[in-house]
Amino acid sequence: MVLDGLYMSLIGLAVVFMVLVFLLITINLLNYFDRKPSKKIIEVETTSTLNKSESNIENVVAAIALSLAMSEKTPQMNISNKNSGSSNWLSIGQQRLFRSREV
Amino acid sequence: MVLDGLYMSLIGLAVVFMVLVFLLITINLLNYFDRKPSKKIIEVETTSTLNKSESNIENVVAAIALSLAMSEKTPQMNISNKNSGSSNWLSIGQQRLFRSREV
Amino acid sequence: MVLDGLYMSLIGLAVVFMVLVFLLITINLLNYFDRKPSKKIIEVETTSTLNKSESNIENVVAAIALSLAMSEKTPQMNISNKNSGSSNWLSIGQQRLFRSREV
Amino acid sequence: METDYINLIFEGFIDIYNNPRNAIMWLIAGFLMYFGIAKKKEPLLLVPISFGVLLANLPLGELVKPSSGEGEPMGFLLFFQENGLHTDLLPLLVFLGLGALTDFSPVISNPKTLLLGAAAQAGVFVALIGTLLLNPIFDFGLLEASSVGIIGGADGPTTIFIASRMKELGNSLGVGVQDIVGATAVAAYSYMALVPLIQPPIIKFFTTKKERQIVMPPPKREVSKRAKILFPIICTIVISILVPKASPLVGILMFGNLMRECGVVERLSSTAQNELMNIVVIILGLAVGSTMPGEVFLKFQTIAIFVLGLVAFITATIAGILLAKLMNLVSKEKINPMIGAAGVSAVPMAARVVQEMAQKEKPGNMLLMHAMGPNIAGVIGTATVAGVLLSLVPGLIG
Amino acid sequence: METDYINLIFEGFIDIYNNPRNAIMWLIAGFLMYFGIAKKKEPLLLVPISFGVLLANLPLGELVKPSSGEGEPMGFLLFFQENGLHTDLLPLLVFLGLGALTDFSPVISNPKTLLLGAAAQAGVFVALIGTLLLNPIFDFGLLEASSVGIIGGADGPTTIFIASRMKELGNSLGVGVQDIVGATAVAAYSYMALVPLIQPPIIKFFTTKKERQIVMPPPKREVSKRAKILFPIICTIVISILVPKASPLVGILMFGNLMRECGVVERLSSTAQNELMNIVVIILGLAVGSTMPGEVFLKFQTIAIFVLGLVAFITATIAGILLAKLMNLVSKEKINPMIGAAGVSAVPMAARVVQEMAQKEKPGNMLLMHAMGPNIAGVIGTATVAGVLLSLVPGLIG
Amino acid sequence: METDYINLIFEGFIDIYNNPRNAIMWLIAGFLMYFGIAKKKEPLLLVPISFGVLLANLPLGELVKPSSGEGEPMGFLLFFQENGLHTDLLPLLVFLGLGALTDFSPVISNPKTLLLGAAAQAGVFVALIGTLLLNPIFDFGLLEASSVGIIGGADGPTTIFIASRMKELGNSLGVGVQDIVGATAVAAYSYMALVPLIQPPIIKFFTTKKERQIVMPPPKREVSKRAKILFPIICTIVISILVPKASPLVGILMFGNLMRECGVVERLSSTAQNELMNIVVIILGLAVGSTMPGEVFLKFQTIAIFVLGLVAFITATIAGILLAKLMNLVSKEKINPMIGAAGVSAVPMAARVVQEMAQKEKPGNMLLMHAMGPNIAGVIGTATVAGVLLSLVPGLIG
Ligand code: NA
Ligand code: NA
Ligand code: NA
Repeated sequence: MVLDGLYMSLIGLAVVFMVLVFLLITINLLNYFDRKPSKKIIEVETTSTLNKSESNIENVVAAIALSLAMSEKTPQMNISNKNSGSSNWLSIGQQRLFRSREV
Repeated sequence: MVLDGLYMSLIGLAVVFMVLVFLLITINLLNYFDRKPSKKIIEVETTSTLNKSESNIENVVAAIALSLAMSEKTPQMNISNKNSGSSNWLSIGQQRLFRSREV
Repeated sequence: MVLDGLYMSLIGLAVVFMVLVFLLITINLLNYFDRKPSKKIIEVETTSTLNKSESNIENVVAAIALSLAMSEKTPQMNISNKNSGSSNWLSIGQQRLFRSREV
Repeated sequence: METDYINLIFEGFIDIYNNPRNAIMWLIAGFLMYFGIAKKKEPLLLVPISFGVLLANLPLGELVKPSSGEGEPMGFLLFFQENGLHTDLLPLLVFLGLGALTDFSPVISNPKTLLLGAAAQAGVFVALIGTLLLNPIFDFGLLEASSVGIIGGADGPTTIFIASRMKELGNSLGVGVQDIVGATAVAAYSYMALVPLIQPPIIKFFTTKKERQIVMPPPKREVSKRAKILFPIICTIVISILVPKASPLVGILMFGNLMRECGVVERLSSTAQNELMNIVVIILGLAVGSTMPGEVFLKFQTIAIFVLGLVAFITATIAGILLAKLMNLVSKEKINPMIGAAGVSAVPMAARVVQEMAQKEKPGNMLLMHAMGPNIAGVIGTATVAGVLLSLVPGLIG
Repeated sequence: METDYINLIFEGFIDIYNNPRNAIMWLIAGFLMYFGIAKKKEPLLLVPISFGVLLANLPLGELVKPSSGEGEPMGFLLFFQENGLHTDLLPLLVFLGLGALTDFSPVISNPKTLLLGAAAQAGVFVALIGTLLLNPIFDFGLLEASSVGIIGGADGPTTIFIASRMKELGNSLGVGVQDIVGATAVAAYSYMALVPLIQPPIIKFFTTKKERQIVMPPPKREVSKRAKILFPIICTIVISILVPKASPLVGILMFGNLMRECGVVERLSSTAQNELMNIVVIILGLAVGSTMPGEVFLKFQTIAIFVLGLVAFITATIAGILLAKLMNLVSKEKINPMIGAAGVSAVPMAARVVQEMAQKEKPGNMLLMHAMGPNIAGVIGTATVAGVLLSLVPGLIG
Repeated sequence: METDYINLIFEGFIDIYNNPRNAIMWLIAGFLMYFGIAKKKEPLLLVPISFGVLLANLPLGELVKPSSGEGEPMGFLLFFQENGLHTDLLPLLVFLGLGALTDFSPVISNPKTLLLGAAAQAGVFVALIGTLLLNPIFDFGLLEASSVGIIGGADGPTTIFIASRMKELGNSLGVGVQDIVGATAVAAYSYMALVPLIQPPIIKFFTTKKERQIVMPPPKREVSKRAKILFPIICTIVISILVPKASPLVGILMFGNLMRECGVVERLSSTAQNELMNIVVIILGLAVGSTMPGEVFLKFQTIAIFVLGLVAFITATIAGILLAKLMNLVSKEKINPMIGAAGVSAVPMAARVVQEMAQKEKPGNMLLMHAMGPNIAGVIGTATVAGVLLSLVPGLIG
């Protein structure tokens, strides 16, 4: 049984090193490609700069006005921050907030 | 089987319209009686004085500014109301606060 | 069956009183030893400086006023302490914060 | 086939026609909602319970029906009955949150008040005996009597816990037992909400004006953090040795309290008090409400349960007051006998009632913290009584 | 023995070699992640779903395999499939949160819009019939057709609810049924996210510029708190009488809404909207994603489902618009027919689309609140349709 | 009958008399509480675990006893053992939260540190072999050895996960296996808490002062959001291909991390880190604690487990340091060998220890972020080792 343990230990350590070396290589590749960023996913970064471009629409002020005035006193303000992203269902409650964004 | 589908569709749409027409009638009744409010549940409304100005659509822009300003700073204000109502058990922890209210 | 009930009631009340009398004695012992505090757990007390005034039962009214005022404004102060204690695992995410504390 | 479609449209109406009691239950659900929402009485429990009543009485009872063989799982609310109530999970998780919400220092700083919490348990046993006396009329046995009696404990989760256990016990032993979980729970929460109406006249009747004006000075000494930490541990051990069957209720309550007081697991304590509590209360309320389909609730027995529950509350109040007066006879440090009434539990309502009466009788007499002692002791007392019932009843009906 | 060790190192590669479809699913998972994360489309559901897809397709499928006899419990995700999806728990708990998040006042203040929400259900049935027509090619029966049709309801949890039920129904009756829970859910959420691309051209095609410029004045009267409280109760009762099988969906949705509106259980409502919702969404997303191992998802049928789902969305949009135009023929109070398109649900995306188009056609024309009416009515309509399907299908396939 | 009543009052005392080991466990529970509360060591786990120990050892064991036939459900804590521990649910949900709490950028910006995390796994295997060597004395087999070895991973949930699996494996195969889930978990958490005492002398012994003064410059480049998003996905796939049995642990950990990093599901990530985590930790702690009734825990084997666990921690530390020194021999970019010690995991305690020692040796040498690399890599390494154990052990004992 101790022999089993020795075998296991040998194989186990070998596998762990193999896995982490593979991971090391993959991360290095990842970092390598990350330094010359492709155009593909770059928008992830640009869009996530506080969602600046989110509100692309003229005349938003009036719309927000209407909606906010009606809703802001209700106790669900925190939802406005919690619902990052643009989920339909989960933002159902924000219907009045009408945060203008590129829908 | 396609025939089954046609039957189902016919009946299905009919039932959906029937249900929503019923609901329409009920809501109209509800609204009708709501305009001449009985004394019975009136206190519900009076207790919710905070929400009174909720839909005062004049002066909206100012309202937004105010509310936004407030909401951004204290996004979790609603928690303060968490213990609304007068439950015995759940307010047990507040025993020291002894908020004097109509027991 | 009513006899069963009477028996149960007699025994039941007796047991309840016995239990609570035992508890009374234990608490009195606890309080007795608490008045001459050993050095052992004293550090617990010093760390909880925030709660110091908590049970200063003189001046209760003032205390209530104060605590109410504070509790209404910042009802979630406790969240800031959410990571109290020094758990490895659960504070893993704070690694960058590196709050220098006595490790 | 066309009959199917006609059935489809009318099956709801036919079901109502066949089970008119279900429609009556809608009115009862509506009344409970009104009580909870417009009157703001125990809304956190009564709103979910009342909606659970409504859902359990909708045509065909989709939300409470057992799994059909045809790929339909059991009803949403039945699922929570079976996996939340019958397993004791939900009441015990509420106890966890209550422990984390409760400050036991009034008991620790003035342990004498424990006795007042014990006295109030007389209400449980008076109602228990009363229920047994009504056996010839309502066919109540020891199981039902225990469930009804515990209403006098004025403690919602304990009532639900005991009533569920008694029902299960009867079912498993093949002893006939009525399903009164919902009725006892609603009675308990209703009377807890009505404590400000029920107690003052009783208190006035059993005390003199002079007694009600007795001033109690603030406790001499504050409770140390160490005592607060040791209390839940000691309490768990002492009660569990004397009444082992009480250990789930007491142990979980005290674990919640330890999390609160130990000061190093603030995030666990906060979750137990808030999010976990809220989730459990929503589900528990719906599940309890759903135990009341019309044919179960609309019986003369239910009226008897409500009457007996009121008797239990009244007796508990009286017992607490009388013991307080008795203690005044033997002790030189006088206590205001009104605080005995707070021993019924109904935390913190009963203590507030006492405080307000004290203020009226003698402005400036702060009894709140003194009344919290028996008030919280009543919770411990009722959990102990629950353990006693669980110990004795199986042997007596077996 | 040494073979064992070699096996250990290569079993993953061998499994991929034997099941190359699983590796293709990684790409699909990656695409869904890109759609959810980089494009921010329905991220709250698509991120968990896509990772669930990935986890279900890892070599040996550890997370979705049944309990071996050898002390291994069932896979983590299979556990949630069996105890969360098949029991309906997760979709219904999402409905609870949605009810607490939804403000029904647009419907209450302008109940006529309910009809537009009904019209949009035509999409469900068109897709249902379309699916049946494709039976010879794809072997779709009534069970699959119902699941595909409900995509047109544009309502994620209802789609998951119905697709699960239909699968269970087929399995329990021994009727052959394809496992399309994952495909329909992904189709529903994808098209909901794509509503801003799908609807505008259809709206333009079926309306004249003049119609699109119709101005609708703000509603005359605000909705009282009382009406908001009574609405969920009445809605539950009315729909449950007419379509009892819809009562779980409607009842739980409306209970959530009552908690929101009643104003006395704020802490329960907040937890239902936030923490409970989040927990449920994480688990639901993973569980739904994990129903899509490669051999289940990578079929021609899946393409057909996506095509039919798109047909359903388009037809629903058209039906809403056409009914709005019809109503304009008979009513003197003109409505902007664009708001009919919002009847597909996809709350609140579809209503926003209408608002933006209205702003472009005639700046200052605020249609948002008017569009929210059919938008929310579409949710109620789809829940009703779900009830109808649950009532009729078992009889037809039995 | 009267005997019954006497029994009632004395059954607790009698039970203690018959099972005195239970009362000894109260002292152990008290010691763990003291360690957690007064000493603030790992309180989030040790407070629930210690109270679980107490509850499991109360007279008659109400909270851990199986369902009697008489309407009593199974004990509250046994319920969570069976439905939370044996199903792997609780440890995996903790992993979900940990993933959402962990920032992997130290590993991404300096992937070389992964090797140090691998080296520290030597501790696992040294303890494993050590346990097997003690077989003649303590009757430990391969199952126990795996559970004991994994303590060296310095990772609580992984330890609980593996120990549960090994116990179940033995039970299902009819191989004798000791119940050491509780002992290994307590050992793991205890030593994690004691890392600041255990590691410094070892580090000093195996490094020269000059080595400890090696300055490491801050990483040259910050990690992009894209890399942080891709890392958990890639990591899941790579590890799952190579060690499929590790996929539950790694997959769920990385899903939590994806939620954290993707930036579009903030509300899900927050709930996974906080409320869900807290709920799971409360229940997991109680459940783990309750696996330790006196007759299970109070054995000589338990002492051996604690000794072997300490050996594992020490060996892991040494292995990390030695590999770091070896890397310095072959690489021109020197690393401070102290950061090798952080490879044991015990996140972030071990990294902090290194930082503090570095500050003492050479004020201004900021090693924290460098030490976080091996620290987090150790988590990945231990999860991989867990997968290896799950792959090999069944074949070897079958
Ligand atoms: Na009580
Ligand atoms: Na819809
Ligand atoms: Na490790």
